Amino acid sequence: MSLFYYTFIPIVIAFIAYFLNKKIKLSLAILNSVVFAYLFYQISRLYNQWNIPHETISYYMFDREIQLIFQLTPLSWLFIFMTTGAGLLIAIFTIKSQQEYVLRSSFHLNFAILIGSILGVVLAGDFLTLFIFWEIMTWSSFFLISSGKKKAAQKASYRYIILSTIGAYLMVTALFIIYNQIHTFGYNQVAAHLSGLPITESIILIIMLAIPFIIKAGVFPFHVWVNGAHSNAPKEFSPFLSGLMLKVGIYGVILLLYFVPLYNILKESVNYRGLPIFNYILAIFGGITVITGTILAIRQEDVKRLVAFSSISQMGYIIMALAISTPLGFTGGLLHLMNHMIFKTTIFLSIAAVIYRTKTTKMSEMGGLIFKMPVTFTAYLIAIIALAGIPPTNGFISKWVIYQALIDKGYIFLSVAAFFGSIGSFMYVFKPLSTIFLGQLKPEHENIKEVPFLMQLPMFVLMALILLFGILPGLQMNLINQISQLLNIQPVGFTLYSITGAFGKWNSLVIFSLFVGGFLLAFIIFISAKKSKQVGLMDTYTSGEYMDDPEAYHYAYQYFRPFDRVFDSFAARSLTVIYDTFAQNIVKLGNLFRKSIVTGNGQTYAFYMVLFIVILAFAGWII
Amino acid sequence: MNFRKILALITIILLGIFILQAFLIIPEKGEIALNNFGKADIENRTAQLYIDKSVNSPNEQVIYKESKDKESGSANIVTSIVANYRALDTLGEVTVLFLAATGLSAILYNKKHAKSNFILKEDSFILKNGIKILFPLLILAGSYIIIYGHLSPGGSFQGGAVIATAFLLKLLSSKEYELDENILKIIEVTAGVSFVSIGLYGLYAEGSFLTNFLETGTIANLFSGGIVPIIYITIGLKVAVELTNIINDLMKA
Amino acid sequence: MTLLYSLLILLMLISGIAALIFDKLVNSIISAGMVSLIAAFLFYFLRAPDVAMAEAAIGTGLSTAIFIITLYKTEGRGN
Amino acid sequence: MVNLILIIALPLLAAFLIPLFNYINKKLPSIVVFLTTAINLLIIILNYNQIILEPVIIELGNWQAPFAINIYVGTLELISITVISIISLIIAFYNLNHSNFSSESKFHTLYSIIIAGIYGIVMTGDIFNLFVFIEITTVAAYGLTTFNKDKGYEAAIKYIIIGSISSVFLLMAIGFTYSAVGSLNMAVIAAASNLIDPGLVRIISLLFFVGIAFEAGILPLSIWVPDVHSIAPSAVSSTLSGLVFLAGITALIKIFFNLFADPSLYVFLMIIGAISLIIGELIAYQQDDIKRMLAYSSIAQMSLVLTIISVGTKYAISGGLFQLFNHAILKTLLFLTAGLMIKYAGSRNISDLGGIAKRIPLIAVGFSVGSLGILGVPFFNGFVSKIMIVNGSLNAGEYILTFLVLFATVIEMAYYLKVIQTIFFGKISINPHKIVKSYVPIIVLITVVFLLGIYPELITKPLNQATGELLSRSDYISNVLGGM
Amino acid sequence: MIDFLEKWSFFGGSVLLILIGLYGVITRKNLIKIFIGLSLMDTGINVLLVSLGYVEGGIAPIITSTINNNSYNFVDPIPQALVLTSIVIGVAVLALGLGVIIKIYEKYNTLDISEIRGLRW
Repeated sequence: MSLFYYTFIPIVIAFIAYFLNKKIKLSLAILNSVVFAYLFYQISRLYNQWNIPHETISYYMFDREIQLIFQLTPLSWLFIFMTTGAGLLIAIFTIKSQQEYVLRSSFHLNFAILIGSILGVVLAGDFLTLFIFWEIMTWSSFFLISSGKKKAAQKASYRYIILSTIGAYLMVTALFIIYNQIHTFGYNQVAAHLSGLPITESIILIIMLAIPFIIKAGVFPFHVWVNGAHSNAPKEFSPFLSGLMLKVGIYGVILLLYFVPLYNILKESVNYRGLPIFNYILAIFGGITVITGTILAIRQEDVKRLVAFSSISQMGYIIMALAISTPLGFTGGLLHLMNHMIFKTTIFLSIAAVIYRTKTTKMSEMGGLIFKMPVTFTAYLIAIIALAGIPPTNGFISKWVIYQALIDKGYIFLSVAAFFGSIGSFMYVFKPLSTIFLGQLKPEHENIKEVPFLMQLPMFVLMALILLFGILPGLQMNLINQISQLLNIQPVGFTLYSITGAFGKWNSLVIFSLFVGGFLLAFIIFISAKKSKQVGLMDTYTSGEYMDDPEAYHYAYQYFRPFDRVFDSFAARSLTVIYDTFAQNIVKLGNLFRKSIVTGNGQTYAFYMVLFIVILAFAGWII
Repeated sequence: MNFRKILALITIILLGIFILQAFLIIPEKGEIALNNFGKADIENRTAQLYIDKSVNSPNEQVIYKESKDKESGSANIVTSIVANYRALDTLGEVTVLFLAATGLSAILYNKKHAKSNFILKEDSFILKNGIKILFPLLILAGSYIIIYGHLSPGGSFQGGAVIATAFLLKLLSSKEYELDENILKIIEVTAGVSFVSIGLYGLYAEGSFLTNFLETGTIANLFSGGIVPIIYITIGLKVAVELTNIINDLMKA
Repeated sequence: MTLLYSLLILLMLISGIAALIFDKLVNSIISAGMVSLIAAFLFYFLRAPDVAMAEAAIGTGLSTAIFIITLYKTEGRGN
Repeated sequence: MVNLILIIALPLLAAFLIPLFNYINKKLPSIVVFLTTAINLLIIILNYNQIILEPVIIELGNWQAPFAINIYVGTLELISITVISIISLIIAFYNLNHSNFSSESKFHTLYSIIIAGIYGIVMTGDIFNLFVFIEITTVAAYGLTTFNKDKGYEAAIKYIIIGSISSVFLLMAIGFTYSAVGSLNMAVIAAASNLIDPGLVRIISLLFFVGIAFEAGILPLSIWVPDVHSIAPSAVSSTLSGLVFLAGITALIKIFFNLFADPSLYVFLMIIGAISLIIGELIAYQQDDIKRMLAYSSIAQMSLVLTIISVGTKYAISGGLFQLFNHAILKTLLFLTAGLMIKYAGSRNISDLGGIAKRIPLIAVGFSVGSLGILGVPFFNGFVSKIMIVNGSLNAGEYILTFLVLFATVIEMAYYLKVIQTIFFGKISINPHKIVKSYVPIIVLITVVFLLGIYPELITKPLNQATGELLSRSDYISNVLGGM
Repeated sequence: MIDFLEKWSFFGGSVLLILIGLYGVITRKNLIKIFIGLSLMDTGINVLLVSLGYVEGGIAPIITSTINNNSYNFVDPIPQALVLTSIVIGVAVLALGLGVIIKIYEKYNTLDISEIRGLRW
C-alpha cells in the first residue's frame, strides 16, 4: 500500500460514511475501529522496511508544480504505529461510551481526519507537506475539543486554535523566507541552507520553525492551552489529546533537533556548558515546565485538569531529555515518550470510564468506587504507579534513564526539577486514587456497575503493555537504536531486560521479582488486618451550625492545602492572564475604532471622503 | 459657525486648492497638461474625426445638403456621437433612467394605485384650460425636437423632457387625470427593446453591435443619418416615458 | 462679453450659496433651479445648444418640479 | 466565436422585456433572468479557448479600435467574467424561489441589469463607458438595497450620497484626462500617459481612485458597505460583496496598471490597503449582526487584495488576484447561507443562532466551509491563495506587510470561529421561525470551493498569464492600437 | 483683469460651484438641502466638462445652411455628448434619492440626517 494512502484512506472513508450515515444507519465508531485496525495491521507489516522509496504528489501552487513528499523512517514508523494503535483503542472504547453524545457522527469524522492528518505529518518528507497536514491536524482537533459538552470547551479550544495558528504562521513565514532563497522545502536542503546562513539569521529562522512544535507540545511559555483543552475536551478525546497530540509536537522538536541537525548548525555558536544555547534554553524551559505542571497539578479539584497538568510536566521531562542531546538523553526521551503515551492514555481512559458512570469530574463528588469498578481501578492504579515512576512499570525505566542523562552531564537545575517532578507526581496521582476509588461510596453511586467490556478491553491492553515494557524494555530499545542509527547517534547498550546507563546497568527482571514478592507480602498483611470503621463522608460534625458548603468539608477538598499555600503566589502569577490582557487590549482598540469611525451618520461618511482626498493629496500623493 | 463647519470649510478650501492646481500646471516642452480655456486643440482629439466623419472612411469635406453616404451622416455632430459613435454610452444612460424609474416604483410600491393627492391651492379654471391648450403644443414641440434631433439642436433627451413636462402640467392641473400605466409600460418595453434589437440587428447584419446598417443618405435631409433618427426616436420615447413614470410615482407617493 | 460671462457665473455662485443658506426650502429649491437656468445660458454661450436645451428642460424644469413634489410630500405637507 | 457584447446586451434586453413577462406570469421574470445568466455562461465557455490564446478587442459599431468605444477582453477580464457568470448563475438560481418581495419583477429587472453593469465594468476599454457602467451598477444597487422595507431606505440614502459625490470626482478625472490626452480610450491614454505632466497624472489618478474605490470596498470610501450589505436581501448582499467588489478592484487594477502605471503610487495604495485591512478586521470582530460582520470582513478582504496587488511583483499580483476570485466565491456562499440562517432563526444576531447546525445541517456546513475557506485551511481554495500571498509579499521583501496580513488573519479567525462555534456547539435556542431549504446553490458552491482547493491550477495557470499581461502595458497598448 | 477673468471665470466658477455643493452636502442637516447640494455639484461638473471643450470663437458643432461644411472651427462635441449623458444620469439618481427621502420621512417623520442613525457601529 502506497504511503500517502495511509493519510487519505481514513479521511476519505470518514467523509463518505459521514454523508451516508443519514441514510444507512451504520455506527461510525465501528467503521473507524475497522479502518484503524486495518491501518494498524498494514503499518505493523511495514516494520524494518526502511528502504521504501519516497513518494510524491504534485500540487500546482505558484507558477510551478510543487512535490509533496512522503517518506518512511524508523522515527515516523514509531509515530504512525503509536497513532494508529491509540486511535484503534480509543475508537473501540468509543463504540459503547458515546451513547448519549450529541454530535456523534461529526466526532468520528473529525477523529478520522485527525488520525489521517497525524499520519501525514509524520510521514511527510518536506516542510510544506508537514505544514499542510499540520494545519489539518490543528483544525480537526480544534473541532474535536470544542465539541466538548461544557461551555468552557469552546473558550479552551478558542485559545488553542489561536495559539496554534500564530505558531503555524510563524512557521510558514520562515518556510517561505527559506523557500524564496532555495526554492525547495526538503528537510535536508533546508538544513543545509540553515547551516549556511549567518548564525543570527539561522537562529531566528529556527526559532520561528520551532515555536509551533513547542506550542503543540505544551512547553512552558505556551502551556496555557493544555489544561483547558484536556479537561474540557470530550472524555474520549482527552486520552488521545494528551497521549498523542502533545507527542506530535515532540516529533517536530526531534525533527528540528536531530533530523535537521541543529546541533551541527549551532555547534560553533554561543555554547553554554557544552550545549548550544538553543538546546540549553529549550532544556531550561523543559525544567520550568516540569515544575509548573507539577505545582499546578497538585492544586486541582477537577480530576481531568489534574491529569492535564501532569501531562504538561511529563512533556517537560521529554523536552529536557531530548534537548540535552546526548545518546542517553535521546534514548530516555523517546522511551518516556512511548511510555507516557501508554500510561497517560490509560489514566484518561479509566477516568473517562468513571465519568461515563458517574457523570461528574469533581473528585469531591466521587469516592469508594473501588469495589464498584474494579477493572477501572486496577487500570488507574497501575497507570499512576507508572506515572509516579515506581518499578516494575515502564514509567520508572524511562525516568531512570533520564535521571542518568541529566546527572551525567551535571545539570543541577534540570536534575532538581526532575526529582521535584517525580515527588510531586506521587502527591498528585495519589489524590484522585484516594478520593475517587478509596474512601466511602457516595449514596447516589450505590447502583453503579463496571463499564461494558468494549470499554474495558483497551484498558486491559494498555495495562498489559505497561507491565510488559516495564519488564522487557529491550523491546522498545530495539526500535530506538534503529532510530539512533538513522540520526547517527551512538546507540545505548541493552539486552532484552536490561539497559546500560551512565552509572551502571538496570536489570528489571530482578527488581520485578523483588516487587512481586513485596506486593504479595503487603497484600497478605492487608487481608489479615482487621477492618476499620467506616463513616459517611458528609456526616461531618459542625455543632449545629448550618453547613452551607458541604463540599468544603469533604476530605478530598484541598487535599494538599499546606503544600499549596507555599506556592500560592506562584500559581497566582499565571501566564494566561498575560495572554488574555493582550487579546483584550486588541479588542478594546477595535471597539475604539468602531465607536469613533462608524457613526452611522451619512454626512460624516461624506466628510470622510473629502478628508481622505485632502489627506492623500497633501500627504505626498501629488508631490 | 461651530467647529465642524469650520473644519468642513477648511477641508473644502484645501480640496479646491488641490483641484485648481491642475489648471495651473504649466507643461514643460513635450509634456501635455490641461488645455487653457478656449484653447482646446480639436485637431489632435478624437473629436476631429467625428466632425469630419472620417473614423473609418478617408477624410474629405462634408458639405451641407450635398455630400452623401458619409458615415453616421447626421448634421448635428453631437447627435451623431450620442446616437452612433458612442451609442453604448447612450444605451447605458437610458438603462440608468430605466433603473431609476423601476427602482422608484419599487420603492413607492405599496402606495401604488392611489390617486394623485398632489393638490394645488386653487383648482383654478384658468390653469386648467390653459394647460388644456398648452398640453398638445408641448407634446408637439417635444416630438419635433426629437424627430429633428439629428438636424437641429436638441434631441431625444430634451424632447423627452418636454413631453414629460407636458404630462407633469397635466397632472398638476387636475386631480382627476389618471395616466394609463399599461400604455406607459407598453411604450416603455417597445422603446427599450427596439433600441437593443436595433443594436442586435447590427450585430447580426454587420457583425458588430449598434452598427449603422442603414443608408446614411444626404447630410441634413430629414431622412438621413441611417439608424440615428430611429435610435433617437426610441430613446426619446423611452426618456419621456421614464420621466413621466418618475413624476407619476412621486406624485402618487 | 467676458464680463457678462463673469457676472453670470458670479450670479450662479451667489444663487448656489443662497440655495444652501435659505431657511425656507422652497426658496432654496427655486434658487437651485436658478443656478441650473444660468448654467443653461452658460452652455449656450459655450456653443453647446444641445446641452443648453437639456439643462433647461431637465435641470431647470424637471429637477425643480421633482424637488417641489418631494418637499410637498414631506415637510411642506402642512402648508 | 460568439460576440462577447452579447453578455452585456442580453441581460439588458431581458430587463427591458421583464414588465411584459410579468403580465404573462409572475414566475416568468425570475426564470428569464436565470436563462439569461445561463446563456451568458455558455457564451463565455464558447469563447474561452480562443481568448486564452490572444486577447479579443470588440469594436462597437464597427468603428476603428481607438476612436470609438471598444471592449477589451484579456486573460484577467476573461477569468473575471467567467467567475462572475458562474456566481451570477448560482444567485439567479437561488432567486428562483427566494425572491418573494412586494414587487418581484422589479427585483429581477434590477438584478439582471446589475449583472450587465458588472460585466461592463470589467470588460470596457473606454473610461467614460466605465463611468456609465459604474453608474448602472450603483443605481441598480441603490434600488436593490431598498427591497428591505425595514431599514433599506436609511442604508440607501447613505449609499446614494456617497455614490453621487464620488461619481462627480470620477467625471472630473475623466474630463481632465480627455482634456489632456484628447481621447477617452484606455489604450491611447496609456500610450500618452508618460507624456502627461507627472503632477497632473498624480491628480488624475487620485481622482480616479476616489471615484472607483468607493465601489471596491476600501475604507474610508466604502464605509457605507456594512449598512448596505447587511440590510439588503442576501442575494443582493452576495452580489454586491462578491461581484461588484470584484469588478471595482478589476477597474482599479486597470487604472493603476494599464493607464497610469506609476510605481511610486503603489506604496500609497499599499498603506491605504493595510490600514483599511486592520481597521476592517478589528471592527468586524466587534459585530454581533452576522451579515454586518461579513460585510466588514469583505472590506478587509478587498483591502488585503489591494495591498497585495500593489506590491507589484509577479507572485504578489497573482496571489492577490486569486484571493480576489476566491473571495467572490466564498462571500457568495457565506452571504447566502447567512441569509438562510437568519430567515430560519428570525434573528440577525450571532448569539441567537446557537446550535442551528442540528436543525439545518447543510446550511451550517456551507457557512463553515465558506469561513474555513476564507481562513485558508488546507484543501480549501483560500489556502493556496493565502500561501501565494505570503510567498509573494515575502518574495518582494515586504516583511512588515506579511506580518500585518497574518495578524489580520488571526483576528479574522477569531470572529469567524465565534460564529462557527455558536452555530455548531452553542446550546439550542431556536424555534424555527421560517422553514428554509436551498440545496443546489450551496452544494455547487461547496464543490467549487474544494475543486479550486485541490486543483488550483484550474485558475492559477490563467492567472499567471493575466499577471504577465498586466505587467507588460506595451502589449496591451499595441493590441488595441494595432499598427499605430 | 479681463484676461484673468477670461481664463478663469469658467474653470474657477465651475469648480467653486462643485465646492459649494460639496460644502452643502457635508454641512447641511436637511436631506433635501443635501440633495440640492448634490445637484449643484452635478451642474458644476457639467459646466466644467463643457468649458474644457470650448474653442476661442468656435461655433456650435452643427452643420446648417449657414455653417455649411466641416471646415469651420467647431467647439469640441465630445464633452457635450458626455454632459448630455451625465445630466440624465444626474436627474435619474436625484429622482431615486428623493423617492427614498419620501419613504424616510414617512418612517422617521424628520428630514434631519443626523437623527437617522439606526445603522451604526
